[in-house]
Amino acid sequence: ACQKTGGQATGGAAAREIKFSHGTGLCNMPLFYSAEKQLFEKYGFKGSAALTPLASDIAAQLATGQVEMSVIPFTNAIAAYTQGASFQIVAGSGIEGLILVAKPEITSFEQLRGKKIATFQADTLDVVVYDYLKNAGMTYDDVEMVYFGDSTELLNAYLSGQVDAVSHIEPYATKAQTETDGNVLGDGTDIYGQGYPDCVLAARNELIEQEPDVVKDVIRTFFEAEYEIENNFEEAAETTVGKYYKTDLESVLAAAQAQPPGVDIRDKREFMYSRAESMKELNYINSSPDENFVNFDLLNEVIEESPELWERVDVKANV
Amino acid sequence: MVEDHGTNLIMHTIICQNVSKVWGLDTPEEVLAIDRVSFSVEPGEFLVIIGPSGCGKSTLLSMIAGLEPPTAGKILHDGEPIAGPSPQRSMIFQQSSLLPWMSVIDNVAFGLELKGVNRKARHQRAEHFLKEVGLRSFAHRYPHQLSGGMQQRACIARALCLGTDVLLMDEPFAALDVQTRYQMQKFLLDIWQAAGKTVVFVTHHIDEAIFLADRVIILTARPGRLLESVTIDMARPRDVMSSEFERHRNLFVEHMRSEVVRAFEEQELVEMMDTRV
Amino acid sequence: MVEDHGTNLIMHTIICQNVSKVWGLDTPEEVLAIDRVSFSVEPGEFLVIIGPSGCGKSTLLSMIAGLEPPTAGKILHDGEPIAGPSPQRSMIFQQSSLLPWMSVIDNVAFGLELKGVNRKARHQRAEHFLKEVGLRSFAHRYPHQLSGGMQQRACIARALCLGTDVLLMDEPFAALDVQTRYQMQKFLLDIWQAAGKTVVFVTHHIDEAIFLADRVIILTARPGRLLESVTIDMARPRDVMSSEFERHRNLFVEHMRSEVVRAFEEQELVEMMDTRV
Amino acid sequence: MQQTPVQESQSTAPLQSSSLSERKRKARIKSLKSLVQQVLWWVLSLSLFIGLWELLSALGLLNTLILPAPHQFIAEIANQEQFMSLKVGVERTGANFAALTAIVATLTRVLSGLVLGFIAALLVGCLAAYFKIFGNLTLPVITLLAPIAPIAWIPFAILAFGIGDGAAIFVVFVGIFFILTLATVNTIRNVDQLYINTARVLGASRRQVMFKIILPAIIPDLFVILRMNLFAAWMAVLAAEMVGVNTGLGAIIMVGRQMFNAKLMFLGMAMIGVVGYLLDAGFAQIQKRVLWWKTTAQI
Amino acid sequence: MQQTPVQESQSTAPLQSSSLSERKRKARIKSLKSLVQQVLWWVLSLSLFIGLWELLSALGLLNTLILPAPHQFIAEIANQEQFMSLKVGVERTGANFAALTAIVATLTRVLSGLVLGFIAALLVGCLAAYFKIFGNLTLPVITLLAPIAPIAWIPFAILAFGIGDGAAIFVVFVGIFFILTLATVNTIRNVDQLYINTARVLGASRRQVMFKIILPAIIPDLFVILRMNLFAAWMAVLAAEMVGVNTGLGAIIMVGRQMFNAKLMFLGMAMIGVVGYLLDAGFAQIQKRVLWWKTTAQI
Ligand SMILES: Nc1ncnc2c1ncn2[C@@H]1O[C@H](COP(=O)(O)OP(=O)(O)OP(=O)(O)O)[C@@H](O)[C@H]1O
Ligand SMILES: Nc1ncnc2c1ncn2[C@@H]1O[C@H](COP(=O)(O)OP(=O)(O)OP(=O)(O)O)[C@@H](O)[C@H]1O
Ligand SMILES: [Mg+2]
Ligand SMILES: [Mg+2]
Repeated sequence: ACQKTGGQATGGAAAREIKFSHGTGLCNMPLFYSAEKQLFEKYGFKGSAALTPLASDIAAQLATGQVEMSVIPFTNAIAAYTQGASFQIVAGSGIEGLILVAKPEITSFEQLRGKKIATFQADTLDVVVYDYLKNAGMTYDDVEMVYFGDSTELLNAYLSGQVDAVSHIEPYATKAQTETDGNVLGDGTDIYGQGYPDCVLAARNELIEQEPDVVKDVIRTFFEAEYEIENNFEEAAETTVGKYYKTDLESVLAAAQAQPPGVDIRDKREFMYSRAESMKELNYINSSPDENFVNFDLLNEVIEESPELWERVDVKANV
Repeated sequence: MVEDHGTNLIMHTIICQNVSKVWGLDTPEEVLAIDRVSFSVEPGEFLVIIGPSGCGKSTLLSMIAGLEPPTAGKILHDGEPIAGPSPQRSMIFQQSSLLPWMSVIDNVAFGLELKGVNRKARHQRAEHFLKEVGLRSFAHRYPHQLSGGMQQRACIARALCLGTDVLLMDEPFAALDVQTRYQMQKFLLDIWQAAGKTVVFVTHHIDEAIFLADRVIILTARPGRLLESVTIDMARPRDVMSSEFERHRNLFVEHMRSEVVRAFEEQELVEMMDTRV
Repeated sequence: MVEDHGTNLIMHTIICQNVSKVWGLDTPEEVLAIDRVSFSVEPGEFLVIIGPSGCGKSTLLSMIAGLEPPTAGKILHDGEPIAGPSPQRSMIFQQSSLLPWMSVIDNVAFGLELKGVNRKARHQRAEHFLKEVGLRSFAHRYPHQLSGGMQQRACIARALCLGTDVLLMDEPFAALDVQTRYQMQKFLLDIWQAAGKTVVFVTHHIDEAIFLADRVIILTARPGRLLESVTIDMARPRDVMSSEFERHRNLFVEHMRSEVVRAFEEQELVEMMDTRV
Repeated sequence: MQQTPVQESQSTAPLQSSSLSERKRKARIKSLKSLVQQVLWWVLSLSLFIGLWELLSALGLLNTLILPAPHQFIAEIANQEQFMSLKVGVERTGANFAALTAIVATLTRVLSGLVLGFIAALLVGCLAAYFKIFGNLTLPVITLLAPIAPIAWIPFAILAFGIGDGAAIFVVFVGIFFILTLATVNTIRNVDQLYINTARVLGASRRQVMFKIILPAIIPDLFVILRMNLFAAWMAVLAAEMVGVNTGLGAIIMVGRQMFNAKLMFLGMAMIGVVGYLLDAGFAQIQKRVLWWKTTAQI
Repeated sequence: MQQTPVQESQSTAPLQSSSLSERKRKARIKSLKSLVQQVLWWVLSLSLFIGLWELLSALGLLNTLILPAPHQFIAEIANQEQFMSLKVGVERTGANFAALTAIVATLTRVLSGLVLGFIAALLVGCLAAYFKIFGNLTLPVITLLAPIAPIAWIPFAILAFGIGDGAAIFVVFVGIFFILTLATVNTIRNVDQLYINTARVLGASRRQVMFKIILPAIIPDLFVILRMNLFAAWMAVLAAEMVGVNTGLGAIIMVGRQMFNAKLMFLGMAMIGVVGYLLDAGFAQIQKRVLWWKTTAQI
C-alpha cells in the first residue's frame, strides 16, 4: 500500500515545477515569454514565476531556497553571492538598456554635481551611475542618491520633480525623457560597450549539481524564447504586456528594442567581475566574488549539444 | 426650631431660607439631598453641622460656598443672595486641596495671586500666616512632602491669608488619625478665637462637634432636614471627660442613633433592591 | 502582667513567648515593630488586641497567622510551633479579601477547593455558611456587587466554611461606616457564641474592644510592648451606655491617651527630620 | 450658578421628588435630546470639514494630484474593478485589490501574531516568575531584545520566512512577545499581597497560589497591556505589507504611491482608519468582558 | 518561614535595634551584594544566549546567511569604513553609513515631530475645551482621523513633502497630534474637581482656572500619553526611513536587506534597539522631572 501511494505521488505528478524569482524589467522577457507560451513544457517541466517587488528579494528567495532559479540583475547577484549564498550564474537573460535621463537643464554628468539622482539600490542601474560619475572624475559624495523600490515609483519621483535625474530601464526611461523633454545622458554602451548584460539567469548550486539537465533545458528554453522575441517583437510584447508590464503596448514595443534579450553572454564574464570592483568601492560588498560565481559550463554544453538553437539567435558572444 | 428670618439681617452673616437641593434633576438618579433647611449663622459664631453619612452636609456647605445653586430656597450672605463663589467665604475640604505643583507658600498666597497681588507682597503676607499655623520652615516644601495634618493647616493658612471672614469647613479633619485630629481641633479653636472668624464646620463625629461648637445643628438622614439646633455653652477648653460633655454626648448619641438606624434600614433596603454599592 | 507559660499547655490554644519582630533587618529602614510580647489565648476566648496606630498590631497578628516568622521568640499553636499559615487559623483582613474574579459562593468555598473537595460538596457546605451570615441570596453575585459589610460577612463565612478553630481578625470593621460596624459587631458575637471559636481581634477602637472582648490586651506605641491585660467580665449583650462600660472606657482612654501622646510626639519628631510622610 | 428669586408659596411646600415613572420619562427625553444634539454636531463638523476640503479643491487651492478631494478618492472605488467584491483569500492581481481580501489578510496577520505572542509571553513570564533561576537567565536577554522596534525585524522576517503571512505574523509576535513577557513578570510582582496572603492563610500551596491567584489576577492587566500594544502590532503589519509582503491594506497605499495614484492612497488610508478603529473597538469590548469583575472606575 | 528554636538567654534580653551607622554599613553591604548578584546574572544570561547562538552557528544548525552569529555582525562594523566615525550631518553615500549621522537624523525627526505635535495638540485641545463650539466642530473630525495609523500617512507625506526630513516629521506629527488632542480634551474633563473648586472658592475667573489650574494639572498626564505614543512615533519614522526617506537608522537595515547583507541588518537592529532604549529612558527621566510633584506611587 505504501508503495502504491508513493508511486502515485511521484508518478502522478505531471511535470516537475521550477520556481523562478524575478524582477519587472524587460530583461526578464525570456522568462515571461516562456512562461506565457508554455515553452518549458516541451522539455517536460513547468516554470512558474514568483513576482518579487524588490530586487533584493529576488536574491533572498534564491538564497533561501524558496525558488531554484532566478532572473536577476547581475549586481544583486554579486551582492548575495559575496554574502555566501550558494548559487551560480549560468546564462544571460537581457542586455543593455540602462539609461540615465536628466532634466532639460542638465546636459552633462559634470552638471549633476549636488543634484539628486534616483534609482534602485545596488542594481545595475545604480552601478552604472557610479561608473559614469567615476568616468567624469566624480564620486557619490558629489551627488545625492535617492533610492526607490519600484519602477513606477521611481519614474514618478522624477516626473514630479522630486529628483533631478533618474537611472532607469525602458520603457520608463523613454517616458521620463519625453514627458520632461529631458536629456539622455547615457545608455551604458558608451562606457560598457555593446551587449553588456543586465539581468542574468542564476541557479542554486544543488540544482546545478543534482539536475544539470534541468538547468540546461531552461537555458534551451531561454534560447528559444530569445529567438521568438527577436523575430516577433509584437507577438512577445502582446503576450506579456498587462500581466507583467504595467504599461501600454507601445511603450513595451519601444522598450523591447532598447533592451533585447541575450542568453549567450560568455564574453561578459570579466565585465561582471570588474563591476564587482565598483560595488566594492561603494561598499556594497566587502570581497570580490570568486571564480565560481559565473559558471558558463552548462551554457557551453547547451551550445555544443544544440547548436541549432544558438545559431538562429541574433545576440551571440564572440568567443 | 426654624428661626425667624428677615428681621435683623445685620445680625446674621449667613442666612439659609428653606433651602432644598435635588441632585440629577430629571435623571433616573434624581436624589433629594437637602429638604427645606433654614438656619442662620451669626458673625463670629462657630457653627457645627452634624448628621449621618450621606445626609447632605457637603451639599449644604457647597451651596453656602456658592459652588452649587440651591434647587429651591434662598441663601444670603451679609444680606446679599449668594450668586457664586466669593473670596469672602473660604472652603476647606475633607482632603487636602493644596495644589500639588506649587510650593506651600505659593499655595497659601494663591488667592492673592488670583487677585493680582505682586509676588513679593503676597509672599510676605503668606509667610505671616504660615508662621501663624506653625509651618514657616515648610514654606518652600511641596504639598506631598507634608503630613496630612500639616496640609490641612496650610489650607487654613490659605483661607486666612485671603482675609476671609467666613470659613466653611467640610469634615476637614476626617482623614487624619486620632492624635493629629485632636491637635488640629485645638489649633483651630486657637485660630478662631484669635482672628474672630465665622466658622461653619461639618462633621459626623459627635465629640468633635461638642468640643468645637458654639451651636450644633443636627440634620436628619437623607433627605437632610433640620432635626435640632443645640447651643453648647460650655467654657473652653472643654474637657472631654467632664460630665457636662458627657451629657451633651448622650443627647447627641440618642439623636444620631435613631437617625443612623433609619439611614441604615433605608440602606439595607436599597442594597436588597440595587446591589451596586 | 506577663503570664506564666509552659505550665498547662493544654489549656491554651495560642501561646506567644517573648515574641519580637524587626522589619527590614539590615536596611536603613530597620524598624522594631514588636518588642518581647508574651501572652496566650485560651480556647473559645474572645481576645482583643488594642493599641495606637502603627504599634505593630497587624505585625503581631500576621505572625500568629504564620505569614511572617518572628525575629525572636516563639509562637505555639496547640503546643506546636507555628511554621507557616495553616487552615487551622483563618485571618480576616481590614479590607475585604474576597477574590474579585470569583462569585461569592466560590469565594466562600475557596478554602475547600484548595483542599481538593469536589464542587458539589463544597458548594453545599458554602451555602450553609452563607445562610448563616445572611448572604444566601447573594451566593452568585460577585464581590464588587456587595456592600463593604456584606463583603466582610462573606470573608467570615469563608473562614467558618473551612472549619477553622481560630479566627484572626485585623480591624475587620475599620473600613465600615458607623452603623454597619455596629451591626457587624453584634453579628460577630452571635457567630462566635454559636460556633465556639477562638477569636483574636485587633482594633484601635476602644468601644469596639469593650463591646466584644472577654479580655483586652493593650500594646504600647511603637515598638509594641505589652502594656496591660484587662478582663472584661460584663454580661453580653453589653450596653454602651452603662456605667460599667463607661468605667472600662475611661480606663482605656487613660491608657491610650498617654500612649497616643507618646506616639504623636515621636511622629512629630520624625516629621521634622524626615518630611516624607 | 444663577439664583432664582424665592417664591414664598413654593419654598415652604415640600419639594416633592417626582414619581419614578415620571422621572424616567423625563430622563429619557433629556438623554434623547442630548443624543440628537450630539449627532447634529457630528454632522455639522464633518460637513464643514469635507465642504472646506472640496471647496479648496474646487478653487484650485489644493493640488488634487497630491491631495484629492473626498469625492474623487471615494470614486476611485469604481476604478478598482473588484474593490468591493466579496472575495476573500484571493491575492491581488497587479494593482487590482479586493478590499475584503486585503482587510482579511491584514487582520489575520495581526490577530495571529497577537494570539501567539500573548500565549508565549504568558507562558515564559509565568515560568520566569515561578522558577527564579529560569527567570534570572532569560529576563536580561529579553530586556535587551525588547526595545528593538518590531518594524526593525521586518527585513529579517522576510529573509527568514519569505514574503507572506509568516513574516508579518512573526513581526507582530516579536513586537508583542518581549514586552508582554516583561509585563507578565512585573504584573506578577505587583499582584495584591492581600490576595496571596488570603490564599496562603486558607492553605494554598505555591502552585495553587500561582494558578488560582496569580494567573486570574494578572490576565486582565496583561490584556490591557496587550491592547496598548495593539497599535504597534497594527503598524508593524502595515509596514511589513508596505515593505515586502505585498498584499493587505499596507500594500494598497503603497501601490497608490507607486502608481502616483493619490486617490487610491487616500482610499487605502480611509480603510486603514476604519479597520483600525473597529479593531480597537473590538478589543475594548473584549477587555470589558475580561475585566467584568473590575468596576469601570478601577480600569 | 522557619522557626528558630528559642534561646532563653537571648529572648528575654531586649532586642536592641542596632545603631544607625552600624545599620547603614550593613545595609550598604547588603545592597552591594545584591548588585553584584544582579550583574552576575546578567552576564550569565547574556553569555548563555550568545554562547548558544554562536554554538548553533558553529555547528551549522543556523543559516548564517539569514541569522549571522553575533561576532559576525559586530565584525560588520569594520567593513563599514566610516561607521564609527564622528560625522554628523553627512548623508550616507552608497552603502556607507556613519552611525552617528544615522542616529542623529532619526532622532531629529522623531523629536521634531513630537515637539510640534505636542504643542499643536495642547493648543487645539485647550481651545476645544475652552470654546465649546470650536470643540464641537473640530473634535468629531479629529476623532475620525485619529485611528489612521501614522504609517499609513507615509506615502502621502512623501508625495506632499518630498523625500526627506519633512515627510518623516509630518508622519510623527500626524501620529501624535490627533491622539494627543483628544487626550487633552479628555484629561481636562478629568481634572480633579477639588482643584477647580478650590480655585473658584478663592475667586478665580474662568480664564484663571484654565491657566492656573487646568494647564498645570494636565501637562504631566499628557506627557505620560506622549511617552506612550513615543514608540509609535519611533516606529513611524523607522518605517518612513525604510520606505522612502533613505537615510537614518531605518535605511540601514533596508540597505542590509537590499544588499542581502544580514550582518548589516542585525547591526542596524542592534542600533535601533539601543537608541530606542535610550530614547525611552530619556523620556522617562524627563517625565520624572515633569512629574516631580507626584510621588512615584501615583505615577
Ligand atoms: N455632585 C453630585 N451629584 C449627584 N449626587 C450627589 C452629588 N453630590 C452628592 N450627591 C448625593 O447627595 C446626597 C448627599 O451627599 P453629601 O455628599 O452632601 O452627603 P454628606 O452628608 O456630605 O455625606 P458624607 O458624610 O458621606 O460626606 C448623597 O446621596 C449623594 O449621593
Ligand atoms: N511589610 C512591612 N515591611 C516593613 N515594615 C513594616 C511592614 N509592615 C509593617 N511595618 C512597620 O511596622 C510597624 C508596625 O506596623 P503595623 O502595620 O503592624 O501596625 P498596626 O498597629 O497594625 O497599625 P495600624 O493601626 O495603622 O494598622 C510600622 O512602623 C510599619 O511601618
Ligand atoms: Mg460630605
Ligand atoms: Mg494594622
